[in-house]
Amino acid sequence: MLNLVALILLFPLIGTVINGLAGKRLRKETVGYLACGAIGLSFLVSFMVFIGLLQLPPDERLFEKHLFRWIESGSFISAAALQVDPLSVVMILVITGVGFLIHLYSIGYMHHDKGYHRYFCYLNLFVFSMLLLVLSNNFLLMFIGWEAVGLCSYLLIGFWFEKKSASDAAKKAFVVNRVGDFGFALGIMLIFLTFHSIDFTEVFSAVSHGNFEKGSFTVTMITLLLFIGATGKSAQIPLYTWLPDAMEGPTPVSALIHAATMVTAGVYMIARCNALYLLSPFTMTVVASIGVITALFAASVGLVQNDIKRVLAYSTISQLGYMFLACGVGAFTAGVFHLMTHAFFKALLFLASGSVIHALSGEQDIRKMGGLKPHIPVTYKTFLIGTVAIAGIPPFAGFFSKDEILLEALVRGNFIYWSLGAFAALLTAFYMFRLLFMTFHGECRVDHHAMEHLHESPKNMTLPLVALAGLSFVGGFFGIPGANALEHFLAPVLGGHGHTEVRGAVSAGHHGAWLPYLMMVISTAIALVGIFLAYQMYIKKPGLSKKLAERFRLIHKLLLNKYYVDEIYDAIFINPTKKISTQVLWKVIDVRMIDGSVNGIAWLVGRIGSVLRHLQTGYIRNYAFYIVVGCILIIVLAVFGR
Amino acid sequence: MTNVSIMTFNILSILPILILSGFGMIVLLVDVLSSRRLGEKNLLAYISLIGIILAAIFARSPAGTTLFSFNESFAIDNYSLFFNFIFLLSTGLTILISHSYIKREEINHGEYYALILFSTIGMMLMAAGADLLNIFIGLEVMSISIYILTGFKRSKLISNEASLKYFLLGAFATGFLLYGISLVYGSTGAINLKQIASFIASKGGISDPVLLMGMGLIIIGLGFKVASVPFHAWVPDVYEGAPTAITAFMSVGPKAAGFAAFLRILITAFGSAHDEWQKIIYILAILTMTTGNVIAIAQTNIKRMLAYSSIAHAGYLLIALVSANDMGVSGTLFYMLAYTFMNIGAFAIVIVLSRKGDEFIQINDYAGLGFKHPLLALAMTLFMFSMAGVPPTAGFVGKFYIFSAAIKSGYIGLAVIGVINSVISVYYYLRITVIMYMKEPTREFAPLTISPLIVAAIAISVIGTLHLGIFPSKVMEIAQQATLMLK
Amino acid sequence: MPMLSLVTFFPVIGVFFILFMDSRRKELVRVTTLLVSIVVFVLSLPLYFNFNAHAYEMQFVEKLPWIPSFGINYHVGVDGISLFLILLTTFLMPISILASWHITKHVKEYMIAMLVLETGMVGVFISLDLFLFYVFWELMLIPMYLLIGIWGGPRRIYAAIKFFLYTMTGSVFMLLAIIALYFLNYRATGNYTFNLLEFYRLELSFAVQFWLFIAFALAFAIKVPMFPFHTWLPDAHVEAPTAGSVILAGVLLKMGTYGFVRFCLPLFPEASHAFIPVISWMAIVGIIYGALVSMVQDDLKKLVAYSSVSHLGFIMLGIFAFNIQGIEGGITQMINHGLSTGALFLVVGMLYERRHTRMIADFGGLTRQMPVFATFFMIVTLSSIGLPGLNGFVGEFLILVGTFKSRILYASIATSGIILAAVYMLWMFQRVMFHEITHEENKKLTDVSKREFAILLPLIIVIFWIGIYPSSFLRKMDASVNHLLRQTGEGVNSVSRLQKQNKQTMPQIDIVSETKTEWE
Amino acid sequence: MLAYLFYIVAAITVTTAVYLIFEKNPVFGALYLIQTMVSLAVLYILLEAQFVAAVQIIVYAGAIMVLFLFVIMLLNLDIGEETKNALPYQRIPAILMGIALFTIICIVIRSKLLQGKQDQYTTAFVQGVGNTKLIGNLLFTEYLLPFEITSILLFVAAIGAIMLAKRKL
Amino acid sequence: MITITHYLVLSAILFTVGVIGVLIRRNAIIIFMCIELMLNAVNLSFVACAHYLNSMQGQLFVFFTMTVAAAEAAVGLAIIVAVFRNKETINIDDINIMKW
Repeated sequence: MLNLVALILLFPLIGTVINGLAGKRLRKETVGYLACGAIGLSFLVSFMVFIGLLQLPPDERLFEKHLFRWIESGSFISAAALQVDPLSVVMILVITGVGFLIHLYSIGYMHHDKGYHRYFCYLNLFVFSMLLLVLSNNFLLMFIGWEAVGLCSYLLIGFWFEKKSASDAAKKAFVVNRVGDFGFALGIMLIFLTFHSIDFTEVFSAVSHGNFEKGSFTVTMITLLLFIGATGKSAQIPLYTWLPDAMEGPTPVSALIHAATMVTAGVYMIARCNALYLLSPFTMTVVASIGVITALFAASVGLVQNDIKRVLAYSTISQLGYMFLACGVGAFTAGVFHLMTHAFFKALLFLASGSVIHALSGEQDIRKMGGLKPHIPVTYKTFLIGTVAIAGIPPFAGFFSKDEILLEALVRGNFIYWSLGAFAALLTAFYMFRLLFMTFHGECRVDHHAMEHLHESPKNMTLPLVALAGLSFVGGFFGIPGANALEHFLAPVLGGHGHTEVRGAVSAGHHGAWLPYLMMVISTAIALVGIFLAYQMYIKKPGLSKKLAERFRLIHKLLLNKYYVDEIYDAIFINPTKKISTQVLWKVIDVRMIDGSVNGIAWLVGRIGSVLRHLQTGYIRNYAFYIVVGCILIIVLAVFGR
Repeated sequence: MTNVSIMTFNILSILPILILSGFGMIVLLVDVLSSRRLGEKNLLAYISLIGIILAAIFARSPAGTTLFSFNESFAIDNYSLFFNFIFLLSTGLTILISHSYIKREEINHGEYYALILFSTIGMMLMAAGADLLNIFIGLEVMSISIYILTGFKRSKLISNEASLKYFLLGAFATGFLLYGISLVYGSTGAINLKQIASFIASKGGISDPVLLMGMGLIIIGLGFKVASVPFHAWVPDVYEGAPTAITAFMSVGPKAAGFAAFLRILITAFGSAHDEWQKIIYILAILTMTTGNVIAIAQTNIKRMLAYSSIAHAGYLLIALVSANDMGVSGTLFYMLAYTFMNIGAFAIVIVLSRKGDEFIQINDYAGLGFKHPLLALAMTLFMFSMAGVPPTAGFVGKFYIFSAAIKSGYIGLAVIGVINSVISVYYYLRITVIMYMKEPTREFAPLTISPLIVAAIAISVIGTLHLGIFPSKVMEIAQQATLMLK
Repeated sequence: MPMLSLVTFFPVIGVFFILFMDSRRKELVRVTTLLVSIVVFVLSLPLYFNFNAHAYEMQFVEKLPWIPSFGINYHVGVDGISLFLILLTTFLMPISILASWHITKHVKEYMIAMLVLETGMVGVFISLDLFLFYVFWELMLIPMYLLIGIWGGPRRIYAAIKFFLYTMTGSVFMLLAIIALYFLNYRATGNYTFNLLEFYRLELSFAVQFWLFIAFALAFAIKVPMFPFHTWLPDAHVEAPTAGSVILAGVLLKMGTYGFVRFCLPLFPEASHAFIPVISWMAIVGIIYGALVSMVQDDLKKLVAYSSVSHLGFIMLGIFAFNIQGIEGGITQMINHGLSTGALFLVVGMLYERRHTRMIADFGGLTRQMPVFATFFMIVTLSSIGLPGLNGFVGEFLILVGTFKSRILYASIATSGIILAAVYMLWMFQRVMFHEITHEENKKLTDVSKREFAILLPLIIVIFWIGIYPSSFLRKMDASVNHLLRQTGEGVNSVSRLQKQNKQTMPQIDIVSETKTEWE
Repeated sequence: MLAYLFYIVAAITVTTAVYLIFEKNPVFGALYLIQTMVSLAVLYILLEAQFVAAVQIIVYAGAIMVLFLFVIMLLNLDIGEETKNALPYQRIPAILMGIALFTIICIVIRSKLLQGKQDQYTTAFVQGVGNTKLIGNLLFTEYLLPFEITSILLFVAAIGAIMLAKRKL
Repeated sequence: MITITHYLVLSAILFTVGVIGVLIRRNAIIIFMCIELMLNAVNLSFVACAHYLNSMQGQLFVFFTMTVAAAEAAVGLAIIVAVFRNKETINIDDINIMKW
């Protein structure tokens, strides 16, 4: 069954090709169902692969499928080969599963769009790329997937290319990702230089053979470079700026790419390279610190945003920060666990918000919403589940995963991580419920024009919502303390570094076995406090937020403008570069200096020519004079020149 | 009378000269006898051509080897034979391109052909002369003929002026040459090149300043003939003023003859004093090519431009002279031959495009030629690229040869200056093609009346330029054999 | 079967046919030329299939005496390095001719120039005799010069002359160096020859290598063009007709990089090693500088032209990494750049044909009108950016790996070029293809015609092919590149010693005493 | 005695030569040149070159200079012919150059001289045969070729003179 | 004792005077005469050398020089006449259409 793994990739590819080449001529239904079917089949095969993997003994759950030799140059070999192990299986299940639901949702959501076939072509391509990313067995192939998802992200963000903001956002996403890729690519090269191979198995086995001492410079460099890549793709500080803008794309795209799957690629990569990362405590500290700071930072921006999708975007950044925090403290399983649950509830939230936007004919500003609860009940309910999940209320998915991260941060990291993380959790609960309240509760601020068209979404849109809501509800149980199904499953990959050991250590004594339970309580309490504050501010005393905003005008403005990071980047990097390129490099160095000197020499020679030609006066006596002068010189040279 | 040496007289060795002079007379006679009746005077051109062909047939060593006759003052060796071939070729081509030109310009006199033939005699004497006297006489025969030919359009002031300039300066330079010869004679007691050489060898090199000065003055005299800076000043004016066909002839024949004598004198007579004269020629070479090229850029008249280009080419040839090795000599021969084809070809096209009284010799008059007369333009392009030294043309192989010679002797600096110059030259040669192909025509091209003779001349030039560029091997071998004889 | 000669000179045979055609029958001339070029391409295919990938020796060798008195032979052959450049040339030629269908002025002359150009280009890549090489090298200048000068844009004359003079300037010094090699070889072996393979065996002192390297490198660096010798390129590209730009970018620029691989490295291994920092820094500056300047261009062709400076910087960097990845990457990237930049010029040309402007500001929102075109354009853009899965990535990544292996710093800086590539290409793409249509004229644009489709499709196929299955290319060059490395590698050990020497005294070439022959 | 003769004749020669270049009237100039040539003929006799001396007077001073005078007369040049002077600034440098040239030549000549091979034609030998006869012998034996070529030269000159100067062809 | 040096110095003086004359005079005929003066100087040098070398070649050379001078004179004067016909002057400073 494992041999079928190539099919997982093949189906979406076929979907892409057919829709890409012939989609224009196909009927809309055909296009949509073709795309969905491709992903559905992919999901089925993924599941079969999963079953196949389960049938193997835990230690042998690694399957490689060699397809063909890709790049071979001297000792540099990168094959097109796939690798199935528990980690990738989890990923492909999430990708194809969530992907399928989102495809389904898109059929309804994008129904009226002119670029229907283009959309599904891109979407299938994205799934293909993402699967390639997680299934590849070496860094370079992974890099293909890595860049290809970036490309799809670019294409999909810029899907409505006629909107300037959309195409700008697309370009920004691609470029910022490229900055990250720069690190990733260098990382791969350094890996090749260090290990003489870029195959996962070979690299990690070299590591596990203990050829490298902990904290060695090379490994630190490798991991840091890879982490730069991860910050790009997973929107961490300082490369997160593209993600909020990416909301210009269609909402299902935001759900699939910019929430559920692609942005988690960085986490996946770090988890994949856990063996390397564990060798470099310094990098781990960096990862954890960036993670927690991002979590807090994004959450704080999320507090004041008014665009429904932007709030979700910042929340995504924040949640990704959690995952990095987990990885950074060594709790890779917790990271992957959160990755999974986050995929469920964030996809849900986005799709639900999409449903809201759909209902309001494209309105995204939450200040123009409110009181929608009765009009779109299914959306509301599912949105509520998602919100609760992300806020961390037991027993929803987000609770377990986030709680575990916070616990690990405290146990394996330090108090600061925990407290920052916890504070971010508080903010998360607050802004998510602010979003919920402002959208669905309170008075209705929708303009009457949109009101007329207000309707609940069709079945094919609500069905995925419900399904995802279900997943958000049950998703947490895969990693519930005690059962630890996920943890055990992932153990061969994330290995002894997983958190069983920690649990063991914990239960063995430092803090006592009560700690996890205490933490659960504290987490829940934090979430509740957040919800309460939101309730107070947006339901009970609707004016309070404005007052607070005026009171802390500076901070509010700072947050509202996202700390002016975009502006700062513009001022520091983009504008000077453009200006220097135009004014100095091109106009001065190129045109004036280099070309100027080239033309100058030509001009000079011509000039000398036109000056010298006047020696040719036309007077015989002058000519004779030249002869005499030449004569004297030659005689002098001949006779005395020795 | 026993003490008078027996002359080594070999009439066969001067057979080409005799043939040419005979045909020169015949032309004159026919001209006189047939003066009014023949009208077109086509016959004269054909007679001259027959003479040239006959001379070419007989221009070979009777014994097949080197032959010195006339008391060792006249050398029939491969060297002089090669040059003879160049002279005859350039003369032949000149007659081909002259035919229609002189008719159009109404200077269609029999003397024209005769003088060309006589000047060829002078050139042959220069190339074959093994003593200074023969070289001097040859030079004068050649020069005086060309003074006259330059002034042949006697009703045109421009032609008179050119002739006067050329004549006065030429005579002036002759003074220096003669003075040089007299000093060389005074300090060696000989005018025969070999005797001079053996005298110098017996002294173990030149130490006598008088001899050095004599050598320097000879360099001046010949430098004038080959248009080396600073003795070049006559060239542009004379080239511009002379009848175009004669300009073509002048830029090739006398220059080749000058180099023939130059090489023979410097290498045969002063070969062991190479170090003494190389530095002079070195400087002359640099000055000549640079001045020629740089000023050529500023020209707008195509004849003047070609004149400066001719100066520049003299500079390249001087490079070969400096290197003074076997390659330098054979390179000179090859280059001269190549230059004959491409330069006469270019002038032929100038002639084709000009009309009476309206010579169209401004470069801008060529605008739009490229697609109006594609074949002519193509030929002109070929000649221009050849002069610029772009493969696969004769000019490239020639330059390659000359720079090889320079590098072989270690004159890398000179070679570098040479190639920089050839880049500069590309600019103005290219400008012709630019104007022909890339500018819109500014004038109407009247339907050209092209005589078959000039077409033949252009065709020969094209074929020669290409053949020497693509299959230079045979000619190179001959040129290489020629060099063995000099020393 | 003299395969190589057939490929090289078949276009000339075609020229003879066309020469005798009535210049008013334009369609006939075009079709004939296209057929000729296709035949040439087909003729060149056996080179690929019959090429023995395991041998580093020259294959399909032909050797005939040409100018025996100079030891010059018509000596041609192919190895894994030149093979693909020949194929690239013959492949791009039919495409370029097809892309020249809109030329209506002097069609016959145009087509003749194209065919002569093809002969020259193929000749450069197959020559194993330095004299022959130089002849082809210069020969190909003439038709290109005419193409730019006659069928070019408004400033065509300036551009054409600049192109010619720039290239000529570099190459004349190479000519001198070739001659010097000839005599040095004679001094060492007593053989008068221009045979490259014999020159390979020559052991030159460092000082000699130093100067000869400079002479060769100057010619090639101008051709590449490396910063700061690049300024002819934007002008030439902007003014050249579309097909001219394609050939120029696709093939002519490769001659510079090819020259480095074929001549500079194996002939002067020690000097090449000593020059690694110089060349590498020039390449790096070129990468960054080209990208930055490209970014702010408002003319599409200029933008692509400057991007070439950047791309070729990568190639140079790879070649001077002196390891198999770097050089194979460099060669692959030569092909890639030929394909993707060639395709970019074609795309720009199609826009120009429709709108008669190349200003980015005159476009915008074209995707709506020309979806198929947009797809092609997008793929080509991405290929140029070096997106994995497309051709550009393979070369670029190998180059970077190679460079990284030898000099981490260089690779690190150069890698930032791939960021910038994304910036300028995507920004351009966005401004041309995205947004609303702001110019009325653009609303009337038509999508690609059948002919244009036929032009672009082969390129796109190859772009994907190399990206997905580069082994079919890399495998053929392995043996040759390994051999090249062996040739240059011998110098590596002594290079540090030599560099030390180099620091103490500026090398003085001593050809004078080394080659001076007295008049005998 | 001969030395005095030399000095006197030399002085005359130089003086007339200098007069030539400063004389306004071309007719007088020609006469000065004739005088110079005649003086030179005297010197030739001092140098035992009787034939050359004779030819100098007959051909040079006689024929050639008469031709000059003839042309001067023909053109009927007035003395003010040289009024236009486009290059007044060249006068002084020209004279300086001439002096420099002379100085250099003198320096050269002062060094060593006449290391050349002595030939057989000693004074005694020449007197034995006779200068003219000897020259005649040589002209028709060793120097036959240039002698014959000279005929072409003169022929060319004749043609040329007619071509260029004849009023109507 | 009159040595060859005396003759050669005299020859040099005459030559130089001729050169100066060419450089400073403007009448074409006078310039031509100055050239003749130079040739005469050379002849003197030839004859003197021949005398002191006991050689005849110098005298022969002078013979040829004179012939050449005669030919040049014929042609040169003809040219001057031709110029005068068209230009009505033989002041060479006026004969200056072609330049640069």
